[in-house]
Amino acid sequence: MSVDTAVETKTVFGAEVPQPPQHGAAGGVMRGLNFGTGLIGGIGLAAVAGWVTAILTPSSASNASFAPMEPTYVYLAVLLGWVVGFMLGMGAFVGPLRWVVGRDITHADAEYMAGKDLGRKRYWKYTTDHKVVGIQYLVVTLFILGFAGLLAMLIRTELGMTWTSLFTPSFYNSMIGTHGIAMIIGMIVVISGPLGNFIVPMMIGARDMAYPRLNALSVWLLVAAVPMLVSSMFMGGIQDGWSVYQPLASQAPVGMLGYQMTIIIFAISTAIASVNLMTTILTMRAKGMTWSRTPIFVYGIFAASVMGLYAFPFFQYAQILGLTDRVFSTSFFDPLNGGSVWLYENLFWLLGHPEVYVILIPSMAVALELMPVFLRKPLFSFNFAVAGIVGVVALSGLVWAHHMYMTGWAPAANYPFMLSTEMISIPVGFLVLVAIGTFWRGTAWTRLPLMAVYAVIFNKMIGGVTGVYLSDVPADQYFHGSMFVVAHFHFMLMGAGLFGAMAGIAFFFPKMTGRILDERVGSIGLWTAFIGFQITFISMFVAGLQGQPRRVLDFDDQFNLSNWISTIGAYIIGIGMLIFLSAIITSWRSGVIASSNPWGSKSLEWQTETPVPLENFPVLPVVTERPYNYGVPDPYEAELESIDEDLTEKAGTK
Amino acid sequence: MSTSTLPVSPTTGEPITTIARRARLGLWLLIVADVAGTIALVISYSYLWSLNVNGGWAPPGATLTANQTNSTLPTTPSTATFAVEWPFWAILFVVVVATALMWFGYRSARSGNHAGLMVGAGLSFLVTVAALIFQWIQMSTFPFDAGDGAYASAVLLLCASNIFHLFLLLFIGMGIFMRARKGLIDKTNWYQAQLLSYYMTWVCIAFLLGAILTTFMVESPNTDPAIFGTFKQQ
Amino acid sequence: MKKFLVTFLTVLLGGAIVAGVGVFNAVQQEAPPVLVANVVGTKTAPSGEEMPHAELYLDVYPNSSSQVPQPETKSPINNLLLAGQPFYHPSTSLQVPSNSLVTIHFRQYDSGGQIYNPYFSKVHGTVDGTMKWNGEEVTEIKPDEVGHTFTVHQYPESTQPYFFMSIPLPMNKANAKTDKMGYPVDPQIVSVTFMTGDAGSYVWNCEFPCGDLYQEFGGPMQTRGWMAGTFDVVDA
Amino acid sequence: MSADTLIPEEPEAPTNRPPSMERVRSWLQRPYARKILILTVVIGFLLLPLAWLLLAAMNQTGAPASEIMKDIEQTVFVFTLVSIPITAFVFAVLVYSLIGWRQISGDEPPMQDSPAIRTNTIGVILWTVASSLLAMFLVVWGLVELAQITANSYGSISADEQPGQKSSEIINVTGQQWVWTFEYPEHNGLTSDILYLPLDRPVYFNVTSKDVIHNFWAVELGVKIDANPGAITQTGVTANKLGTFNVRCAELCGMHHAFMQTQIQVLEQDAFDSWVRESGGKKTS
Repeated sequence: MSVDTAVETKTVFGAEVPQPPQHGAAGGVMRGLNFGTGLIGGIGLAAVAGWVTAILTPSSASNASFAPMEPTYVYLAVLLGWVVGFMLGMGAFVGPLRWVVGRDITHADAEYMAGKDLGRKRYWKYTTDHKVVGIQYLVVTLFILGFAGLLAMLIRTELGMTWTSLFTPSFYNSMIGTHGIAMIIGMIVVISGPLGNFIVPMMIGARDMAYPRLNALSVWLLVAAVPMLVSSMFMGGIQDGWSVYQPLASQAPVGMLGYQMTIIIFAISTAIASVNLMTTILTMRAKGMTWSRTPIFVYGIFAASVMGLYAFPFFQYAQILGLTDRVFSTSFFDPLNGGSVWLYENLFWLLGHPEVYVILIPSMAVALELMPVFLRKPLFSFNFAVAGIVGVVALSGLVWAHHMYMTGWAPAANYPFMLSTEMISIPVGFLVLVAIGTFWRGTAWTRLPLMAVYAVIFNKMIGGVTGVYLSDVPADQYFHGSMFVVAHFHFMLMGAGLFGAMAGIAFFFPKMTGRILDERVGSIGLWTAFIGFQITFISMFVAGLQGQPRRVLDFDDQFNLSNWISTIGAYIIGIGMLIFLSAIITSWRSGVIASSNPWGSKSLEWQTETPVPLENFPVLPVVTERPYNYGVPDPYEAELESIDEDLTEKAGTK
Repeated sequence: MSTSTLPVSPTTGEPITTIARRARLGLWLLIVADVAGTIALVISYSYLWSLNVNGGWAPPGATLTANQTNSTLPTTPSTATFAVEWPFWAILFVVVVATALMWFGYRSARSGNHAGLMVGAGLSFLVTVAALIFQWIQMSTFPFDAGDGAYASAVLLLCASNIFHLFLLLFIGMGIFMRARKGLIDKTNWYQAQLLSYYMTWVCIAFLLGAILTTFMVESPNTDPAIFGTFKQQ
Repeated sequence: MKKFLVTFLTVLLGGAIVAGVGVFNAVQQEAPPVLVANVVGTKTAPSGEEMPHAELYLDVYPNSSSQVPQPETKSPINNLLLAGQPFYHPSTSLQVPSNSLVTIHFRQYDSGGQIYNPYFSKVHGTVDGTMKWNGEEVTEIKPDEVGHTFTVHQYPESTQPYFFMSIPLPMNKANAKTDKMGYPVDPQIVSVTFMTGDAGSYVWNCEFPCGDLYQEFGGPMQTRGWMAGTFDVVDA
Repeated sequence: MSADTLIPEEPEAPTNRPPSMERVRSWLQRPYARKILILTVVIGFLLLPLAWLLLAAMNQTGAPASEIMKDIEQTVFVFTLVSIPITAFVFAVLVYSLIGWRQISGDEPPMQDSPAIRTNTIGVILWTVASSLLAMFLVVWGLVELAQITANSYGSISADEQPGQKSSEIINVTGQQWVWTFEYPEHNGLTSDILYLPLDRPVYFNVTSKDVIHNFWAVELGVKIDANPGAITQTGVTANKLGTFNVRCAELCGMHHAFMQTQIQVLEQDAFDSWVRESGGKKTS
């Protein structure tokens, strides 16, 4: 050994561990940093960067099409300054810099950063404990979904009040774009963020995630990304839908930079989170937890991470190219100078379709995970559930161009893409089969989480069947770009995705907060939202069938009725969601204290005490049986076996 | 040496081999994400090359004649020429040298040759700096600007991606060197040097992809694209 | 009961936030005040029928200055981002009477150039298909001398009559005499007369690329109050 | 009431039936199996009107005006019929799970577990085969219809039927923020803001855009194709119904996207010719 000084040691989980030299108090510079310093750093650096750029940019600077460049440069500098300053203020760069200079983190440092003995303050810091990160994710996600939901209400108000128009078309377009992308971001993280971080390590019997500091990085990058999206609303907005097709996006006001920066940062956050979750799942499962003993929820999160990992870079690069088009006058998407609009569409949808499954698969996995608990029987055909998830992941990367049937980019490619798209209904069908089989003859303990699962399966069926129309090129020739598409993907992303997330949050609420989610208020909220959901989107299907294009703020009289009903439904959803939110808030503050295993579940995360201790398991558990070991012997099986025996006997006697 | 126990992580108490295994997996996964991003660039380059929309993939030094363009549009066709291709290969060579040095350093660390590690990591760092400078010189001396059509855009972004990779390598390489100097990388704890070697190998491949694209996919195969905004072919 | 009170308050608060944000934005984004074409008498239609005649005056400025008023808007960000961009004045929310002859008089102070689509350098949808340009009756102008266009097109309602009208506004030449603010002393005077049918709502915008960003069709081109607006035909 | 825990009556003594039939029969004798099957049929019949309701909504402004649109509606109809059984079955299980099998509520986890069905080979095989067959059917149907529609539009027309033949008409469709213009190159470059089509004659559309992406959607004709800047896309249709139809833009194209609409007038050949003459176009054919 090259270190000749006496090495201090510390007892970590019963082992004597040599420690690197401690520099000052544990935590070092991180002691002084929290969300407040992050905000100060972010806003401060943003202001300075914007001010310097404004001084350096000549006011006459303009690009080839006479657009004044000063607002662009200044806004971009402000956004970059915000991200760097915020992460600096949070202390995200402390770890890497300490690594470079060779001052390794000691056990005391690590414990400080995991939030030991910090009380509530740890939620406002760059805390590495996966449970804190999970709660942070939950709160951030609720904010994002609330913001996007607010825009949804405004959009439906505009569409429902056919006799008057509230907003200008530009602002309306900017609302639909921001609503879309905010919902997508929120829905992507709503399960893999809070539940993936909080629950998965406990579910597999680990003490923390594989890379605790990357975990903190991913959540705070998300926190840094979202304000940029909100700020773009005030800079002219994203007037191009959530997909911001080029070259229309090149015509949008400077607010487009907010979108592009948000996606670039969010994609980094997602990649880091995916790597972290995948590594955790692959390497840190408890002793004895073989793949057939791993709960299905872990598979779901793993699958979502796989898809997020390979798909998001395409989206990120599409936005980087769009950003350089805007700022440096490159011409990737400018068809005047050799750019191609189809290039953008391809890059975008290379993300776009896997991303749908990034939202859906965790939600289905949550449903499958909690069904055995409430039906008190094992998951039906575990292998098929796994096969379904694997099949979806395998096909997800091969179907992107079904969003581009009508673009004319390659008419001959419609045939293979139609084939692959319709093939995906087979693995998705496996998941439905598993759900059906688990319901089969189960004694339903009809608590709120299970009821949400019923809603998920119901919506998933409608969304799936309508998806079949859209996957078919001839039918898509009518439905593409119409309200039918909007209704379809809301059934998938909201009906299946968001209700699945509600199921998951309600189910894991006792473990995460130590209190039971109020059954009564929560159910009222859930069912109100569910009914409103059906009203809204079934009448939106009708509008689409009648031929209403999507993303329009004014339409023919013949669509009035369906839009009006749709808007009423949307208000009902809004009320239902607010009721559900109030259930979360009141239960979190003053709900019934939960026992450590209120659902009587057999999986690992419920076997540790609530509130969960810092290291989850004082002694790492050993798994000895398959998951979902519920159930009693089946009386009918005995009957069938006796029939078989009779028959063999008969055959033998003949 | 034989008496010393297996080194363990100071924070979690796990054996360093476990940590190394985990870190390797994480690196491979991060490389997957990086590969996807690089493939996005490759797709962009080859897609624009194959389409030559509106004749905007750089026509080498020539401008379109009046009847070849849509005269109603306020646009000046690109006059860019193609970049010289050998610097791409030269920079690739420099990066390969840096990678080889890093591999040498890492192998030395594994076999307990501390001096070899210092030499490998240090020289690799210096060569990476050289590659960065070369890349910067190449980027700033292209015979075109970012605004000169699709070819110019695609090539410049490939170079920008290279520069981004080189900056990452510099940061990590500096860390490896400093840590090697402090004795934090040695015969029993060499995985971080290994990770950098792996990552540098991938960066070489990324550079290679860029060099292949810019060498073998220059003149667009589509010689009569549609003229923007009209129903005419060029 | 307390938790239901909290629930009720949450819903109320949520509704209030939505309503508040909605009203705030609706006010922020409010369209410019409506400019009504007043009936000034009757006029003979080509069919020989006597119809009510209304008139409207619109100016097109290349940018705002102390000499000409600002575009009507309540959105500060629009004012910031669109400073120095061309706009229609006094308003872009127009209202004309139904089943009458309407004459719009334009004064065009802006320069111009080549239009993308020569279709819009022709006059469409007016009485006789002509317009009066500096006292002269024309049916089209040169595609490379267009300053702006005034193109009214269909609103997506099938219950109202189809209406399409497009008028090119010629540009001011670069060597035109200008005053000290840079505006032409003799702007291009164009007047057109067209016949309106039954009541209906339409939109109009300029089809000459006079904005910024891609294809010069961003910014003012996509902002009501600048180069686009509404066009309502109402029963008198 | 827990009907399922009752063992059904003694099965009849097996006679000459094959063993698998015996198993199926025994399965069918279970009370829940029959009830679910009945429920499936009931729900299926309840859903059946959807097949016509969907078409009714699609035809709200009138019956299809082209062969393509008819094919599309046929596809929608068939797909609805095909998906009803499987949807009905899933819904039946959901409903029966809530009302049929014993259910409990309460704050404590239930004391008694349900039967531990880990898998059911026959069920799984049945489901897999059925869903694969269904998917196969959908794919094959889709491919055939797509080939047919493509044949009816530009794509796979044989050389002697290519545009330029007397029987056909070429129309250049230009999307531009936020107006459609239609050029008739065979008629002296005649241009119009309303799309006039001759009845019962194939029409070929060359579609492009002068700025951003639009989508040319002739609603009642079932034609939809993107208008891409820098590229020409092609499609076609034969209108077989007189009347006024709609063109809507189906791709967000900026502020007045909602207003980028115009009319289609399908005219008799005579009326079409006289329109061409009156508008200054030369009749070349």
